[in-house]
Order: sequence, then C-alpha cells, then structure tokens
Amino acid sequence: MKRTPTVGEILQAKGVSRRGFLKYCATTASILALPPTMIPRIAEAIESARRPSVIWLSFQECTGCTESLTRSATPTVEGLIFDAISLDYHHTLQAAAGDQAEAARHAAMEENNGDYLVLVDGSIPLANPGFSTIAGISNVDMLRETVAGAKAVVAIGSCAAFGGIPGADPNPTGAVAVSELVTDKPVMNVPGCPPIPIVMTAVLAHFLTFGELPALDKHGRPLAFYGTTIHDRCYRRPFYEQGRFAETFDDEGAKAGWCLYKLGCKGPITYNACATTKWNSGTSFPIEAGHPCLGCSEPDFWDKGGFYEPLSTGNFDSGAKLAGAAAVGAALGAVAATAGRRRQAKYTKEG
Amino acid sequence: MTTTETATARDYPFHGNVRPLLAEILHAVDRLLDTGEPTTIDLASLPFGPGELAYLEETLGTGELSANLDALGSSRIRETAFPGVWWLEHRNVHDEIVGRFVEITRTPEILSSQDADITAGRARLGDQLD
Amino acid sequence: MDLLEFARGPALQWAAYILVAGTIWRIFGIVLLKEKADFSEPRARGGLGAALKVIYTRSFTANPFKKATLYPKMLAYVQHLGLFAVVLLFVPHIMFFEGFLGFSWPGLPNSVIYVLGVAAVAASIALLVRRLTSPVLKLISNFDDYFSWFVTVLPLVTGLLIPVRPGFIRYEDLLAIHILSVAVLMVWFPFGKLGHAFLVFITRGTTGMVFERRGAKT
Amino acid sequence: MTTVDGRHAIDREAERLAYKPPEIRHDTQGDMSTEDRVEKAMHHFVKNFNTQTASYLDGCLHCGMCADACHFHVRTDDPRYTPIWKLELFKQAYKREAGPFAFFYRLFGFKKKVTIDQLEEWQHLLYDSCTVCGRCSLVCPMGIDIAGLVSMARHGMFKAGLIPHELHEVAKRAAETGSPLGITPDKFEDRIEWMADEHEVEIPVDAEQADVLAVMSSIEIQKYPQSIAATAKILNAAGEKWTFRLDGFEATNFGMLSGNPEWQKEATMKLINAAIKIGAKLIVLPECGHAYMALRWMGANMLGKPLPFKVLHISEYLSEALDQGKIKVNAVDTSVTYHDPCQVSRRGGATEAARNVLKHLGVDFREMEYGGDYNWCCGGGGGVVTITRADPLRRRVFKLKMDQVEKTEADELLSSCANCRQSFDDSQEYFNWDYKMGSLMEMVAENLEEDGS
Repeated sequence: MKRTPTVGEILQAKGVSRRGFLKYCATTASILALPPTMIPRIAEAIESARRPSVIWLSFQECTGCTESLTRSATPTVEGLIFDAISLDYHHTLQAAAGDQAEAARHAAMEENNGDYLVLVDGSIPLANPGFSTIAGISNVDMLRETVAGAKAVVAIGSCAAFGGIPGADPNPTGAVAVSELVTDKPVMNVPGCPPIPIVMTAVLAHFLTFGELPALDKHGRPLAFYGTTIHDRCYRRPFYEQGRFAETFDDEGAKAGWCLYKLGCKGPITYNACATTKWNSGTSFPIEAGHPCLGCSEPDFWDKGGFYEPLSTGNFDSGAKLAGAAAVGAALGAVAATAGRRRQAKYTKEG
Repeated sequence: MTTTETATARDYPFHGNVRPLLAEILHAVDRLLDTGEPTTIDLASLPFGPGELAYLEETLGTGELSANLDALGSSRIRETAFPGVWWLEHRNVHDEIVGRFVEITRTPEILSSQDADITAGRARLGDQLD
Repeated sequence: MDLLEFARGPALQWAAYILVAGTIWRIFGIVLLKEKADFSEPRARGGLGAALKVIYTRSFTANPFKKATLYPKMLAYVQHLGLFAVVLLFVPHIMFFEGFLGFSWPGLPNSVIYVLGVAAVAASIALLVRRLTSPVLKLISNFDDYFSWFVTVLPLVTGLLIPVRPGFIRYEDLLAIHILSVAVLMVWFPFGKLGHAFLVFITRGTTGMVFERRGAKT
Repeated sequence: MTTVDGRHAIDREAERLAYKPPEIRHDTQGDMSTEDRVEKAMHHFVKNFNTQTASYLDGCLHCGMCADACHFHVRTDDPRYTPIWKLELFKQAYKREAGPFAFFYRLFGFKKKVTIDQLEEWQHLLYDSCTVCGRCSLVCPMGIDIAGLVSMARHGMFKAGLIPHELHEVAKRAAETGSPLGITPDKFEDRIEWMADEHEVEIPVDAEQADVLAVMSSIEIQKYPQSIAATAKILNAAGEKWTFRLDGFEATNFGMLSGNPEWQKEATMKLINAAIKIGAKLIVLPECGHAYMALRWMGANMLGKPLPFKVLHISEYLSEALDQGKIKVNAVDTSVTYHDPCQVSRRGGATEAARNVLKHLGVDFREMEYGGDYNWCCGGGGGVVTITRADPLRRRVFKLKMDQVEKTEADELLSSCANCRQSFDDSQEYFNWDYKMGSLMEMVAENLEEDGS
C-alpha cells in the first residue's frame, strides 16, 4: 500500500511558507469553531495528518447538499483540505460512471479498509428497496456494503441525518436515516437543508486534522456547530428581550429588523451555526434576510407544525373538541348536583 | 414610502453586539499590559447584525502600522487606532475573506519571520552565493 | 414524537379538555344544587350589580383588617399580579393565546416579565413559609394547599429557567418541561383550590347579592 | 421598670386575666347510639347545601385571614378558633356528600367520614367559641359568609344531640313555654301591669286590631322590664295604634341559635300569626340583635312567602319616627358611644339607624375605632352568653370590647340589644368595669318631648 503524504508535506510541496501555514491553521481553527488558543495544536496535528479516502453515497436526495458543498469547496481556503482528501467516489461529481465508478468504490474500500470515511446524503427507503437504486444496487445494500470497512460515517443533510423530506409524514417510501441502519460505526450527523457549506468542510477538516469525529450532541451533531441555538446567537435577540416583534412581513417592525418570533421563527429550538457562520461566504442568513428560521437542522422539522406558527402556539385542536369537553363537564356537573339533591331528599325523608 | 427609505441598516439602533466586544478588547489590553499575555478574538464566532462589523472596524480605526502578507492569498495586518489592538483579515487566493481576527498583542505572531522560513531562505541565499 | 411535540400537542390538548370539562363540571355541580328563594323584603337592590360590586370590592382589604393581614395580602398581590402579568403579558404566551383565540394584545418587555416572575416566585415561597410556620395555617392546610402551591410555582420556575438556561438541559427540553408543567397545572386547576379563580365570582357574587339586599356591610 | 428581687421583672402591661381553655366537656342530649348521632349530624349538615353554601365550602382558600378577624382567635391565639376551622366538619360533609366531586371523595376516601369524636370536639368550636357575629365574613377575600355557615352547621349538631347543655335547656324551655327564660303569657301580663303602674304609662295588651305589633325579648322582660315601659311611651308618643299580644310577644329565637329549624320556625310563626291576626302593618322588634335576623331576614322564608307587614328594629323605628317628626326628643348633653349589635348592624344592615337617633338626641357621639359594621362583638351573641362553661372564654374576649369602648372616653355607653347588654353587665360586674351599658331606646323614652305628643 502506498504511503499517503501528510498535509504538511502536501502544503510544502505546494510551496506554502510557514507563515502561510500559520494563516491556514488560524482560518482552519476559525472554521472548526475552535478557539484561537487551539491554533498551535491544530498546526501540530495538521502537519502529521494523513490524506484520508472518502466515499460519498447519494440516496433519496435532491443534490442540494452537494450543491452546497461545492459552493464552499472551491473558492475557500479549506479547498486545500480537498486537495488533501481523496474523494474516491461521488457519483455526481466524478467523471467515471457505471461499472467504472463502482469499481472505483470497491478499489477505495479495499485499499483503505478500516480507514476510509463514508459520507451519505439522502435517506434510505425501506418500504421497497427498489424505490431508489444505483447501478442496480439498492440504497440499503450499498450502504451496508460500503460502511462495512469504514472508519466512520457522516450523514450529510437532514435526509441522511433524520429522514428529511422523504421521511416526512406520511413517508411513502419508508425512508429512514443513516443512523437507523448503521449502528456499529461512529455516525455523525451534519443536518440542515442543506447544511452550511463551511460546516460540512469543517467537520471533514476536523476528521482530517484529528483523525476522529468531533464531540457530538444527542442527535449526533458536532457540538462545535450545533451546540447553541440560532436564537442564542441571533443578532436580533435583543429585540426579543425588549419585546419588539415584526407582526407581519411588511410592517415597520419587519423593516426595522425586529425579532421574527411572532412570524414563526424556530430559532429558539434550532441548533445550528447560521447566525454566526452565515451563508454565501458570510454574507447573510435567513433571519438577516428577514425570514424566520424554519428549523431545518432539527429532526422532523417538516412535521412540526406550520413554519409561520409562532413557537409558543399550542399544537392542538380547539373549538369543537373543547366545546365537547365543556358539554361533558356540564353533564358530569349535572349528575353530581342531582346526586347531591337526591342525597338531600333522602336525608330529609330519613330526618 | 419615506419610512421604507429611512429604515436602512444605518438607522437601526445597533443590535448591541459591539459594546461587549469593545469591553472584551479593553480587558485584553489590560491583560497584555499586566501579564504580557496576548489575546486573539475570532470575529467569525460572533453574531453581528447588519452594519455592526463595519461599525466595529470604524470604531477601532486605523493606527500607525499596517502590513500586507502574501501567502495563500493576501492578508492585511493593521494596527488599529489603539496601539496593541490589531485587525487581521485573511483572504484566499480568490481574494475572498476567509477569516477576521482582532489580536491584542505587541506584534502579531504572523508578522514575525518563522524559523522554518528563515532556514529555507538561508538555504536559498547560500545557493545564490555559491 | 419528541418531548416538546408531546407537550405542545397531546399533553396540552388533553389538559385543555380536562380544564374545560372540570371547570364546567364543578360550576354546574354547584349552581345546579337547590337554591332557596329569599322572600324577605329587600332593603336595597341586590342582583347582578351587587354581585359585581362585591366581586370588585373584595379585591381590597377593609381598613380594620389592613394591619393584621398586611403581610399575606401584599404577598398575595405580588403573587397574583405577577402571575397575571407573566401568563397574560409575556409575548410568547400572548402568541399562544392568539393561536386559538384569534386575537392578541400588547405584551410587556421580557425583562419586566422576568422581574415580575421572580417576584411572584419569591412571594409564593414566602407564602409557603408562612403556611408552614403559622399555627393557624398549619392547622387548616391540607394536601390541596401544598399541591396547588407546587403546580402553580412549577410552571413559573420552569418558565423562568428558560432564559437562564442552566447548562445541563437544552432549551427545547426545558420548554417542553415548562409546557408539561402548565399541563399539570391545567389538569389540577378545576379540581383543587385553584378553582377559586372561577369560584371567586360565585362566592363574592352571592355574598354581594345577599348582603347588599339587606343593606348590610359587604 | 423596677425589679423586686432582681430576678423577676414586673410587667405592668401583662394580661391580668390569664386564659385557661375551658374544661373539655362534651354534652349530649337524648339517648341515641353513636352511629345515629353521626348519621343525624351528617343528614342535617347535608340538608343545608345549596348553591350558596356549596360555593362557600368549595371556595375556601385556607388563607387563614378569618383568624385575624375573630375575637376568639385574636384574644387566645388558639388556631382552633380560626373561623373556617370551626366549619371543618361541615366542609368535610359537603365534600363527601354533595360537592361536585363527592363521588371521588367517597370512592378514594379523600375526605373521611365525620366521626363522633370530631363532632364532640367541634361542639366547643361551633357553640362556645362562635357568636355568629360575622366579622370573619367581612375579611374573607373570597367573600365567604362564614358566620352564616356556622348557623347551618349547628343544625347537624342539634339534631345529633351534641350541643352545650345550657343552650339546649334554654332553647327547650323556649319551645315548651314560649320563652327561653320561662316567661309565660301570664308572667308577661304581670310585668306589663307592674310597669304600667310604676311608669304611669298606658300599655295596650291583646288588642283585636292594631297597626303596630310590639314584641319583647325575654331578657328585657326579666332583667330590664323598664324597656316595656319605654317601648310603650315611645309608641304612645308617636300616636301609633299598637298593642302587645300575649299569643306572640317573644322576639328571641333560641331555636335559631341552638340549631333547631323546627323550633326556629315555631317561634317565628307565633309572631307572624299574631301580627296577621290583628292586621298589623308593622312589627317593631325590641332591642335584640338575633331577633332582627330571625324575623326581618328569615321570617318570610319561614312563612314561605313575603310577610304581609313590615318589620323594623326599634332603632330603625325610632330613626324613622324622629325623621318624620312623629316623636320629638330633648337634647341630651352627654357624650355617648354606641355598641352595634352584630345582627342588627353588620349583618342586618341597620347600622345607620342608631346613629341617626343619636343625632336627634344631640349627644356628643363618639364612634369607636372601627365601630359600626366592623364592631367587635360583645362576645355573648349566638347563644354564647347562655353557655356558662364558656364564661371564662367570653370574658377574656370581652377585653377587646373594653379597650374599644375606653378609647372613646365617652360618658355613656349605649347599645340596642338586650343580649349584648346582658353580656356587658356580666363582664362589667366581673371586671368591676366603669362602664355600665345603657339602652338607646330608654334614652329616647326618657327624653321624649312631652308636648310633642
């Protein structure tokens, strides 16, 4: 087996100076959401990190995640990481197709058995494996076969992480998340619809740098990016505390950039890095653009009530059923009072 | 509609994220003076509302010294109007900003020549003499 | 279904059914009991006006009793007004009510709500201490008093913890616990002494009608 | 402060009256089995539960503020004297038997059955230590009429034969002889004759037809007979066509105080029938507090329809007569404070009448601190004055009244209730107190402008 070069060696080969390396480490720390005090450790780790093999599987998905990733990968400094990554299989991006592509996948699996990383976007249909196949192989079979020799699995996007849109009620394909099928390997979820590009590359960078998955939350998401809510880091948070809310999308409050809570913002229960990392190379994020957060990085976000229903709205039927409850109460009350009266009549008779 | 026109980012009260940051910088300066310990603040990790970053940059202003670094894209290292407080902006080869830091230090580490580079430079210089 | 969804959905829904059914049950069970006519010659008009008058006037303490009841009364005012403000004037709560009422009203800034909420909790604790130490209250208190106290204070505390966000618990879990604690409150509400919230209109009202009619002190 | 032996300080502010709780004495009447007593009590508790009482019993918050309004609690700090606690058994019966959730209370045993031990214990709380003065009803933030509930709870106690002997004896005598003090019609007639002679006043008795029926309290007939003469003087001076009736003269109602609705109705019906017989347009009630409650506010309900005549307390009558100029009084140069009978003022609504009379008398009227509707009770109402075993407690409670009166520094103390007067006289004697209670009516009678008639 060929010895893969370390990242340090790759950078050196590219003629990057030590100063450039330091800059690279600083920006890497920044995208990994690690404190600047971690920079020396990152430098140390990166110098000796070895280029990993990556296999990317796409199942029931819309390619939005790949789109998002590619938006990030080329122009930014972390593109360098991709120079350091051997993306051996990605049927959307790779030139090879058909048997050739599958052969590449098998070759990568064999060469890097036990060391490679599997990235998955899209959910896996279980109702009928025939709903989604690649090269005649059902998604579930391909996943099982591919992760067998993997070091870790990363579920990219809400579909792979939680079932996403295919898994939404009534879930006609019986779509499930990767984590439901892969139980014997470390699985990291990078949800979002799509996930923030820089978050995708950052978690890969983390794996590359430290050779392991970062710390995860209860939904398997890297804490560095999914550790705080949108609400907690939202620049509009002070308006929430002051009780200044946009009531409609075109009122003065909306124009003045007030809190979007009343318009259904799911920021308070959504764990993601949008508010700080932002999108499109740090340009903006939905709330900054005036739209409430949909909560796309949370499990089952499609089925959690209306996007424009305020978070504190009770999720229950009122009206008729409550009237029914009132009628039941009235009947019980009448029964109780009648029983009381009967008792009185009886006692009066008995004296 | 006039209200629409006036309701631009500039007119909003700032969202309150700049003041605490300035306070943090102040404390970092104190720390630098007291113990010599430098501080680096990654601006990417902080939530900024529209215009706030620009406001911060404006508030810190421009000092006596600024430097350009050309490695993996350009970088600008500038001392702000407050000595010891540095503004660092890293760009990639496509000239897009990939990192912004405020460093509170006497000299940002990245300005110093690195041993590895000195060694490599010495080798090249030696080659020229030969 | 996660905890929050359960809290916001079935838990609240059933709590609302029980709240409505239990309240009507209790009211009907009382008003459908026999009521004797009063044939005595009235000195003054009783009726609804008298009922409304006393419903209002009994919110305040008569002068002779002010000194003796000052401490618990003040605490009760803080507790009640704090509760009203927190329940009815906190914007997310208003949103909640708007969700099924279809209309809303202006709220208070959150910071004001937090202060009022903390004051209400403090007053409740002081009232509990009083209940546990005063010989009179020790004697007359029963399970209902302590349990009602608990289910009233619980949503206040869980609600106030949400902005504090202790590190060991996530926002949505805390929110779910808050909503569940409200559901518990709603379920208990009609059955225990918390029913005074609606019974007060009947008790004060009846007394108003009977005693105003006599021209007697109400 | 001087110390005599250097160890024990002399505390001049210390209570002179040490309170000793009355000896526990559980009286029983009749020979029922224990089970029967409990059942009777329960049945006659339950009969009282209507919308009003149910809301009261369901609405209590256990805030305990009624304790601060009750003279028995204020003077003893005994938590059992908390007014609502006196109703605990009544409440217990309600929750188990008639409340909206009675089924569950019984099913799960949330409220236990009332026991004989409890009933015996509560005898002291429902009788000895409650004068039904209704001060607690005014402090209750829920507006619960606690005093009214006590009256109803007594029904169960009476029927179970669990009331204090003295009160039972008095009530029984009233039922048997028509008067709690055994004043038979003959005795009443004797007294009328005596008073007519002594005071040289014409007193009509048993007129066939009259506009006004005057009635008396046995306490007056027995202890303060001059009030018979005073009543006559006033009604004569007012030019009323009035009479006493030997078949309906007793205004007190110990059936009501002891808790026997039948006896209560009997006593009330005597007055109503007498008034109807003579075609009276008005019954003037004597200086008696509970008589006012019994006839003015409960009378019509005993009859089951509105009364065909008006009912006035003597203070109300005087107030009207003076306003209308039917009688005139000479100015009296003295300072007066007035003790309000609870059932007439606070619970009866006639608070202003006495004050108007005092205004006509031109006295220097000194209202007690929180007088009128918030007046402290004499301590003897609700039948308590008859219960001798409760005397120490009643006298201890009276201290509040003494302080209230003394603070006014008035020359004279008046009231308009013979029952109050009796407990004042008792305590006055016991304490050698400076104030002797007088009668408002008698003061008017003594100062009638002769030529005005």
